[in-house]
Order: sequence, then structure tokens, then C-alpha cells
Amino acid sequence: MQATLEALTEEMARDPAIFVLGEGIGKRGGNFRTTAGLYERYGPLRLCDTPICERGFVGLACGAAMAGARPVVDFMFVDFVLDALGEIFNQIAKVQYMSGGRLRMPVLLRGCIGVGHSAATHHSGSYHPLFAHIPGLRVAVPSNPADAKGLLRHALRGHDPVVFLEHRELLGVKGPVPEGDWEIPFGRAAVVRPGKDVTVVALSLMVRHALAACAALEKEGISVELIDPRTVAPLDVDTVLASVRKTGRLLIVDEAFGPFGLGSEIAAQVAERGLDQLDAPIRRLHGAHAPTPYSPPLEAAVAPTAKTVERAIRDLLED
Amino acid sequence: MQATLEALTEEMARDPAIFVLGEGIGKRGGNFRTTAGLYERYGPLRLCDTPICERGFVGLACGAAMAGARPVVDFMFVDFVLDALGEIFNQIAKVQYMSGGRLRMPVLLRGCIGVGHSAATHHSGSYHPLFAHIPGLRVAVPSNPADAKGLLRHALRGHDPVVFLEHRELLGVKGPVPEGDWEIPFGRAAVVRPGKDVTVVALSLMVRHALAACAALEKEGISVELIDPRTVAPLDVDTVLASVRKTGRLLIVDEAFGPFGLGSEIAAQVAERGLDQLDAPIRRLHGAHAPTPYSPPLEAAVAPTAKTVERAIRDLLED
Amino acid sequence: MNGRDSSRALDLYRRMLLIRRCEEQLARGHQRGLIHGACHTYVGQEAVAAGVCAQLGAEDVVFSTHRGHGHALAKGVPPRELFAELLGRATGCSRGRGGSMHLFAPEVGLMGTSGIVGPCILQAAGAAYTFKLRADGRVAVAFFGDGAVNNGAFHEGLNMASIWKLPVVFVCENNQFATEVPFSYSAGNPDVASRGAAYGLPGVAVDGNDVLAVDVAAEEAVRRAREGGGPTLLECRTYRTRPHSEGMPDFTYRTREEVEEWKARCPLARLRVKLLEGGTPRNWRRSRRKSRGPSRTPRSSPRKVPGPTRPPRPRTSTRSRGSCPRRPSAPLARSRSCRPPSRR
Amino acid sequence: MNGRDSSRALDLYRRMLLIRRCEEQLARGHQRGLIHGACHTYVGQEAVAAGVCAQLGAEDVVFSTHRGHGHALAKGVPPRELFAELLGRATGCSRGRGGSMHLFAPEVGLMGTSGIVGPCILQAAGAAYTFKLRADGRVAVAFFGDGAVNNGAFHEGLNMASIWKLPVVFVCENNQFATEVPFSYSAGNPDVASRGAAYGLPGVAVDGNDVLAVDVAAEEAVRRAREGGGPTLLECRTYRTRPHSEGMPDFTYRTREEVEEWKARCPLARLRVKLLEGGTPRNWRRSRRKSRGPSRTPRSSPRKVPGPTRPPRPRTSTRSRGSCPRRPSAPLARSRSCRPPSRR
Ligand SMILES: Cc1ncc(C[n+]2csc(CCOP(=O)(O)OP(=O)(O)O)c2C)c(N)n1
Ligand SMILES: Cc1ncc(C[n+]2csc(CCOP(=O)(O)OP(=O)(O)O)c2C)c(N)n1
Ligand SMILES: [Mg+2]
Ligand SMILES: [Mg+2]
Repeated sequence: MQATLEALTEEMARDPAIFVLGEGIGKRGGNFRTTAGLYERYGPLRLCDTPICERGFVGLACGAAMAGARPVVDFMFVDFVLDALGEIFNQIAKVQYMSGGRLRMPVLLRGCIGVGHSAATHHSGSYHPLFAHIPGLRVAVPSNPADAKGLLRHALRGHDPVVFLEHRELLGVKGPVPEGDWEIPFGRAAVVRPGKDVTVVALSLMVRHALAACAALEKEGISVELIDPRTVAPLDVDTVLASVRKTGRLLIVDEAFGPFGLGSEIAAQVAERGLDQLDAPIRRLHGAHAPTPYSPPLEAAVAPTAKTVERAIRDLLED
Repeated sequence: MQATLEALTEEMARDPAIFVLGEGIGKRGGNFRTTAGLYERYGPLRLCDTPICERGFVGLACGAAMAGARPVVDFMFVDFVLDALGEIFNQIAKVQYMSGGRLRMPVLLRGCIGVGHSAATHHSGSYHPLFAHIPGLRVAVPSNPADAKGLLRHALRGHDPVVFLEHRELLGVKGPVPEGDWEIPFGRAAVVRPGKDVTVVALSLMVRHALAACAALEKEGISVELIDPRTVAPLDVDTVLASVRKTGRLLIVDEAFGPFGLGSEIAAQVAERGLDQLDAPIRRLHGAHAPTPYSPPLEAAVAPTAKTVERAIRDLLED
Repeated sequence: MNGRDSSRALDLYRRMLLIRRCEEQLARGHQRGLIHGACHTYVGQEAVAAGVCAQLGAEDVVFSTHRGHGHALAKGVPPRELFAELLGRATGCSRGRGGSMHLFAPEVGLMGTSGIVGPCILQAAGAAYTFKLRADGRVAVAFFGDGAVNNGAFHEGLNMASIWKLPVVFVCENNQFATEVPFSYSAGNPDVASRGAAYGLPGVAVDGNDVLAVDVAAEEAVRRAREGGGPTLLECRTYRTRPHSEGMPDFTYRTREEVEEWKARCPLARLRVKLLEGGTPRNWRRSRRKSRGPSRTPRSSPRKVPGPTRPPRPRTSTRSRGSCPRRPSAPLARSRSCRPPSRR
Repeated sequence: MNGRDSSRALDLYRRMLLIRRCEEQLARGHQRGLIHGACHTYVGQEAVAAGVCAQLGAEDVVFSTHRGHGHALAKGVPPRELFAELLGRATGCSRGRGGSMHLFAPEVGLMGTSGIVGPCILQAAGAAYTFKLRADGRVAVAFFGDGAVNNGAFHEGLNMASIWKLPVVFVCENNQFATEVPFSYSAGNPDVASRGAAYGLPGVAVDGNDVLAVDVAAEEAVRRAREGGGPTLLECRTYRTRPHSEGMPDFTYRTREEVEEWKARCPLARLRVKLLEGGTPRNWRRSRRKSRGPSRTPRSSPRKVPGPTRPPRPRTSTRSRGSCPRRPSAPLARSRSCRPPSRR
């Protein structure tokens, strides 16, 4: 997204401790143009093309942050960074706690998630639930350019490690972005659209699908309140609870796998803190629990779409 | 556990395709005596001491299974195998689906989990929720010798990759183990103890703590139904639902981190499929969401104990 | 060249030609939007897959990467199944689930290609472990790019294979770039073959555009593996003459001249010259005829690429039937006993 | 030895002695159940930490492993903070959260030890990256065992450090075993220093039980790093003379004789002989007196180990006060300007 590039460009100008690590993020400007033009401005030390060694450069980023720099790791697809989970879970996530806060860990780990483009199973994962399970990590999964910019800037100014995941199918999306130097704090959901009949929580690309579903349902007089958590760690369930208090019905939509996923966590919190408010069972709509297939018709069948979201909302209203 | 060693010994005699990979599992017999005596019997090819390269030998096990062997990876502590999650999530979990079932993946990945012994943060993780999130993996987390033996044998006879996790504090525990050639299929929870006032789901070491809590509460006439899922993928929620139908109250106890954890998944399924049965909010009791500290008093504070389980049950009964 | 040598050379030529023709077809299919996702062709590197796989029997196995079409074809995956896979059909070798980067055909020993750089090295070592356990004389091969050399999988895989003397051959196709990053930038020591020393195993560098040289080096490596001598690291120095992936820009990180220079070293053309120098062997014509399916189609009409994609279903379109023979006419995966005695 | 050399040698001796005494204390503490979890002592390897850290300034940083007490002490962590940490107290260098394997004292440049084999190599490269970015002349050091050499982190870390010429020194303490597995079994090429070649960086092997040799080799490596010459791989061949971890059996995988042989090569004893050969330097007595805290305690009584563990709280027990001086009397982390001019 152009928006995150703006945030990164501005923050790199402000803070000389920021540098970017990744494959092809130098002269090439990033596989997804995430660093386009920065190499020319900041040179090879601050835009450092890495060999193909995800574990290595993530571990290096950890040490660089311990020594006072602010590394941005641009790992292209989240699938690739699975090779570095040891460094992320055992080291990056723990250093601040283990050092009693004497060391900081301002590492930004960013890359793409999501099904699309027939990218097949090694280029289409969405693993935010894994990161959100681990204490010490913050996980942002924006759904639009303005949020992406505000959240990225916030990430680049905090002390904590942040996993920043953008859906590949959102990279080309345009949208209004406020001017100036502002951030979006983590852990605050956005009410994308107010409504009164049912609460839908959707993340990342699913927000767009849900918006389309809402528009279709609105014509029939069905009023959906749509909530975008924006960050899954910390996760703002208070906003969801407030909405459920109005609507009594809750659907969670996330492209990532369902088991031990976003829907599970939100549903569990609501079942603990808002059980009395519920007029119907909590529903979850997730991507199929299977590797993402290549063939376009198969691929289209594994991720939620505007249509399946719409159907899930209807089903929930009938419960 | 002696019980799993028996199962492994018997299965290795039965199936020459089984071999074990790991650090110190040869002559030394395993850090936790998981392979004691096997080296003498089966030699270095079937009990293969590895260099310290978790990713490497897990990846090697993947290829060995594709070629028809049945590798057992003995990774000591689950914390170490985080370096191999790329191989597990991207390769081992996917090969069967991607090859249309023409390749099998009978890899057993086994090791220890759990807080205890002041082992500190790199030797005390419990990451079963991560594995259970990924399609294609089976995850067993037994709580007693008999289950451990039956589940291990089942794992060694199936076609699927299995992550088999034993709590370190359970390794020394003794218990009755049936004789003979029997297995425990995955995805069937055990009702450890029937009851009628409240349902408690507990995993691994937590089953023991919960049993102690039940015994204490029984004296006051509180009747707890205790369920041990035994495997978290597949996860048997039907048994939990049947119990909740009786009791109307549910507490889930797991030492692993709470967010996106076992409690979340069970609570979400019950909130979807058994909402009407609930007389009280669903409660979850998990390990603290923080790295495990070393100092004994700190360590004692981060994991659920018989006392805290008991208190949680009391609280739930007051809801 | 004597008769045996030239018939062997023809076999190698046929394998290379099959790959080249298929890749050209697939590239066109990608341009026309029939093939989705990323499509990394093997054009320019054919000698490596052809030379190495010619040394393997049907029972030997191969693991490969995102750039795996050539290995699949050389190991004996029917072109029709490769095409069907990239077109997203149920008749594809991975049932349409994999596409270009996830080819599985264990029945001919193509154990899998992967979209992640590195794992194939470990998996080949693993298959070799199984073969050693069974003492069945089979050999595993990993094909991987220069980019994988800097990855921990290379280090861990080669070391394990070395200490356990596994029957595996590690074939590094050093085409000098990982996407757009030159190997000379990303490797502290860009001499891949010399890195065998770090693991106590033989490292051999060979001109990867000379299929006969690859053939000889692979023969030695495969024999060593089969005889219990352990693994070999075989660096094949080569070049891809098409972009990293179809549709990507190509002259930002390398010059048109460099590409042209390497095109002039085309492994097919070089062998053709040698063959012609040695006189036209008897079976030369026949061989061309046999592989005519894939070889003629692109010339006759680009529209011969099979029709628009549709949901995977049991049958491929009729139109594709003629252009892609179900199996290459010559058995691509020769059994060991077919090896020319002169080579033994 | 001239005066300068011998005063330097004394400094090295003092560092080693401090480590040895502390480790002996800690081992006793473990036997008595005051120290929990695993406790990997550094006995036998003191020359490595002492020799390398003597070349570092306070501003330089060190990353280490499960066997990190020696590095912590040599880098200047007050023994009292180390003891408090292992006793599980809030006054410990990691506030009682870490214990033996997780020591953090960034204020003296001990950036962290880790219970996972490998990461310290990458992290040291990372700190070096920061130093390079800032061009501030600082140097990072990774200490790791032979076991880590076979791990992908070694491969990826050394390669990155080499191509970016990072100011880092990779110190492999080859004590010949990873737990009970001999390095000669687990490494295809057990000559660690020679592996530098695979990354295009200098590899140097040194007698790790000769602190003066380590000192000289480390000086060269640190100077190279500081002057922009990039990383060095320094293999220190040594031996641990206690079990892998306190309380573990020790003579199943190695013989008593071998251990005794290595004990005879004790780095402290060897330097003592040299010092005495060169005449007793003026400050020899003084130096012994200064480090008397930890050095005398174990002799006077094992019960001098600080009292039973209790919840972390702000103060350590009074009894430990005498035996562990808050800071070693000589500044362990010398600034560069203190280096004897004869060495420059
Ligand atoms: C672990 C991982 N990181 C990054 C990528 C993205 N990627 C795909 S191909 C490629 C370059 C591979 O270069 P090389 O190994 O030399 O093979 P070549 O493309 O030259 O055949 C990269 C970086 C990946 N697939 N896997
Ligand atoms: C990734 C990982 N795997 C396994 C272990 C278990 N382990 C702890 S110490 C050790 C041996 C380390 O050997 P070496 O690196 O030579 O250091 P030494 O103990 O000899 O100082 C092992 C295998 C670990 N800590 N981390
Ligand atoms: Mg390449
Ligand atoms: Mg060692």
C-alpha cells in the first residue's frame, strides 16, 4: 500500500535508527513495492537486501534492536517467516520481559497474508492467530490504507515487537488517508458501520467482503454493525461486547483457519463476559481448514466471500 | 514415561520402518529416557543421534516419511522445535493434501512441554494450540501412562503426522497400563470422573490438579464432571457438550497460554452449539500470558494449581 | 562420438528439448492468462535436469523447488499432467491443488517441488535416510538454486548427509541470481562447490550448460551415493534466460547483453553442434519425430495451448490431447541397467 | 615477561580465577539445592571468556549461551548479581526471571544468554549491524559451543556478517561435546576454524586453554572488526572438566582419564606457571588479595553459599555480602585506551 510506504518514508526521515531488512527490498523496492524509492534516498545500509535466510535475518533484527536500532523486517509472504518462528517466539517476544525491561525490542515484522492470485499454499497463509497466542508480540492486521498508515506509524514509535500483516488483495486498494503526523493506537477496534440487528466482526480483507454483504442486506432493512478489530493483539473485545449488548447476535469472519483462531478467542470472551446479552449462538466464518489450493475454482471455495458472509448473517438472524 | 517406551519398543519390533531421530536418543537413551535400551536393541541407524539442528532433522524426517519410513522425532523440549515450525507447518502438514494422498506422512514429533523444575522460559513452553491451529496435524497431549501408551501406539500406526506432547512433570508419574496390543483412537475425550454440578475440561498435568480439586470439593458435596480431551486435534467437543447439557456450567483448564488457546476453542464451540445449555458464563483458567520465570516462587505463580482450579470451580458455581 | 555415446547424447537432447518446448508453451499459456500465479520457467538450465535425471532409475527420487517443471519432465512426469496441473485441472499431477510450484508425482519419483526455498535439501536427505535404512540401493536428489545455499537448510542438510553418508546428491543450479539479487552479493563465498569442504563431502563444479559434462559428473555422484560413498555437492553453473517468473521485468538487475551472451551458450544448441560434428546418428530423425508433440505445437500455433481453465474435473480438453503425449515416447527414467557400458 | 605483559597476564589470571571460584561456589549451591533447574558451569574453559573479554571495552557487547556464567563475569557482571540470579532473587541480573541460562546485564554489555542453541550468533551479528549503521566503532561478540556449529544459525549468521562486513567476532568454544555427543561425530568437518572459508571470512584456531594465546587472537579479531575489516571466526579448542550440567553423570560418554588429562591442562595452572617462571610480579599478591572474596569462600566453608532461596525481593542475604564483592576490584570491562601500548 502506498499508505504504509508513506509512513515508513516519513518515519525513516525522523528516526535514523530505522533500517529495513528483506529480500529484494533494496534497489528493487520490494516484491510488493513496500520500499519503493527508499533505497535511492537512504542507501544500502538502511535498505539491506538479505540472502534467503529468514531465520537468520529475523534473529539479526533481534540483536540489532537489543543494541538500539529499530529494524523493519520485510518478509514478503508470511509463509516464509515460519522458518523464523523460533527467533520470534523464543527471543524477540521474550527479551523485554527477561531483561526486566532494560532491553527494548522495537522490531517491526511485516509481510503479506491471504488467499488470492492462485498463489497456492506456500504464498497464501494468514497466521495471525499463531502470533497472537504468544505473549510479548503485538499483531496488526489492517483493512484499509488509513488504518495501515496509522498503525504502521504507531508500530514504528513503540518499544514492542509488532507483526504487521497486510492482505495481498488489499495492497492495490485505494482509500482516503488523513494528512499529517497521526497514529492509531493498538487495541482499539473500529466500528466500521453502525447497526442494530447483528454484530459482525471482520478482519483485513474480510471487512470489505462484510461491507458488501451489509450493503446487500441493508436493502432488505437488515442493519448490521460491522467491527474491525484492526489489531488482534491486543484485541479489543470491549467494543464487540458493547455492540452485542445492542444486537444480541454475533458473527466473526476471518480468512485464517478457524480452530484456535480469531473467532474462537472473541467467542470465548463474549461467552464469558457477555453471555446474558446473546440472543443466538455465536457464529464463526473462517477459511477452510486446509492448505490453499492453486486452481482458481478450488481457491475461490476456501476463503469467505461477500456471498458467504451474507449467507452467514442471514443464518444467524434466523437462529 | 515407561508406558510410551513400551509402546515404542513394541512398535519398533513390529515395524522395521520406524526409526528415531533426536539429540542424545542413541546410546544415552534420551534426555528423558524416552529411548532407554533401544539403541542396544536396534542400533545406530534406527536410533540416530542428530546434531543440534532441529529444522534440519525435522525436514529430514519429512523426506524420510515421503520415501516410506516412519520417523519418530524426539525433540526433547517443545521450545527447541520452534526452529522447525516452517518444516512442520509448510511441509509435513501439507504433503498429504498436496499430493492427493499419494504420499503419506507418518511422522511422530514428540517431546516435553510444561512449567516446572525451574526450567525457565526456554524449557517450559506448551505450544499445542499452535499445532492444533494448522490443518493436517494431529496433536496428542496425554495425562496418564495408559493414555500415553494407547495414543502413542495409535500415532505409530496411522498415516498422519502427529505431535505428541508430554508434560515434563508427568514423566515420573506411575499408573495402571492395560496389557496387550491396544490403541486409543484420536479425538475421543475421556470422562475422567462423572459429576453433575459443573463440567471441567482439563488437559495434561491439569487433569491431576483438577482431580485434586474435585476431591476437595466432593467433601462439600460439590460434584464435578472432569473431562480430558487427550487430543486437541482432533478435539472432541461432543463429549464436553453432552456434559454441559447435564451441568450447565463449564470451566476449561490448560497450562498453555489462554489467548487463541484451548479454552477459546472449546468455549467458542460450546457457545455455538450449546448456548442454550449454559447456566453461567464459560470460564477459562490458563497459564499466565508471559514467559515462564525461573525463580521458584515466580514460577509457581504462573501455572494453574489444584488450589487455583478449586477456586475457579467455586467461582463458577457462584455465577 | 561413437554410436553408444551419440545415442546417449540423443537421449539427453530429447530430454532437454522436451523441457524447452514445454516451457515455451507454458510461458505462452501464462501470457494468455491460462496459467495462474507465479510461473518460473527453466529455460536455459535444461542441461542440469536432463543430465542428472538421465543417471537416475525409476526407483530413485527427486525433490525440487519453485523452478521445478524441468525436473518433473526429466524425471518422467508426463507433459500432459504438468500442463493440466498448471491449467488448474483435476488431471494435473497434483490434482490442480499445486500449480507450478507444487508438483507431486511420486509414482515416477518426483517427490515434490516446493514454494519455500530450502526444504527440498532436507527432504532429499530424508529420503536417502530411508534408502539407507532399507539398504535398497536407491538414490535421492535435491535440486535447488544458488539462493538456497545461504539458507540454514543447506547447512543442516549437507552436514547430516555427510556424517551419515546418505545416498543423496545435492545439485545446486547456480544461475547466479536469486530473483534479482546476485549470488556474488549474497554469498560470503560464491564458490558453491568449495563449500562441500565445510561438511567433509566432495564438491564438484561443472558447466551447467554442457549436458555431457553434467551427465559425467552426475554419474560419478550417483555412483558414489549408490555404493555407500555418501553425498556429493554438485554445482552446475548456468543461467536462466527468461525472467525470474513469467511476466516480471528482466533488465533492471542484469543487462540484455548478458542474457544474450548466455543465450548463445544454449545447452541445446551446444549439444546439437556436437552431435552434428559427430555425424548424424541413425536414430536422430526418429528421435525428433517421437518428441514431436510438444516440439511442434508452439511452432504450428500458440493457440494450441489447451483451452481456458475450468474447474478440475476428470478429463482434459480434447484439444490438448494431440499436443502432449501422455508419456514421452522414450522411457525418460531409465533403469540403471540401461546405462551405456562405456560409462561404467 | 616484561612488566606490562605480566600485569596484563595478571589481569587475565584474575578474570579466570574469579570465574573458577564462582563456578565452584555455584556448583556447591546446586548440590545443596539452592540453585534450581539446569546449571552449566564453565570450569575448564575460563581462558576463552577471560581472553576475549579482556579485549573488549565497556561499550562492546557479548551474547552467549546456556553456559554463560563465565562470559557474564568476564564482561563485568558483578558476581553478587550472578549469584542472586541463580538463587532466584529479585536482585539477580535478570531479576530472578532467568536463572542460569538467561542472564541479562546490558548495562555492562552482557546482552543476554539463551537456553536455545544458536540465536546468540544471529543476535551478535545484529548488534554489529547496529554498530555499523551508527559507525560508532563498537564490536559485538558471540560465544557459542561446537554444538551450535552444525546449526543453521551459524551458517546464516556468519554469511550475513561476512557479506556486510559486520564488526563481530564469532567465538566457538569447541569443548568437543554437545551434551554427550562428540563433535567429531556430529560434524562433517570437525575443523571449525576452516569453516570460515565457506563464508569468505578468516577462521583462526587457538588453544583455548592458553589464555595468552586467546588474548592475542582475540586482539587481532577485535581490531579487524573495529577497523571495518569484518568478522572473524575464532575457534578456541578447550574442554569442560565438569559434567555438561551439574548433577549429570559424566563418564558414560568420556573417560575419567580424558577428563584428568584436560584438568592437567588447566588454563589457570598453566598461566600461573608462566607467571612464576617470569618472576613474581609486584602486584601478584595484591591481585590475589583483591579477588579474595570469591576465591577464599569455597575453601573456608561450603556453607558460605548464600542462604536458602526465597521469593525475589530487593535485598540479598547478609551472608552473601562478604563472599561476593559487588564489583570485581579491577575494572573487568576495560576501555580500549587501557590496552597496553605494546599490544597495539
Ligand atoms: C523461504 C523463502 N524465502 C523467500 C522466497 C521467495 N523466493 C522465491 S524464489 C526466490 C529466489 C530463489 O533463488 P534461487 O534459489 O537461486 O533459485 P532460482 O529462482 O534462481 O532458480 C525467492 C527469494 C521463498 N520462496 N522461500
Ligand atoms: C535448539 C536447541 N536444541 C537443543 C538444546 C538442548 N541442549 C542444551 S545444551 C546442548 C549441547 C550444546 O552443546 P555445545 O553447543 O557444544 O555447548 P556446550 O554445552 O558444550 O558448552 C543441547 C543439545 C537446546 N538448548 N537448544
Ligand atoms: Mg538462482
Ligand atoms: Mg560443546
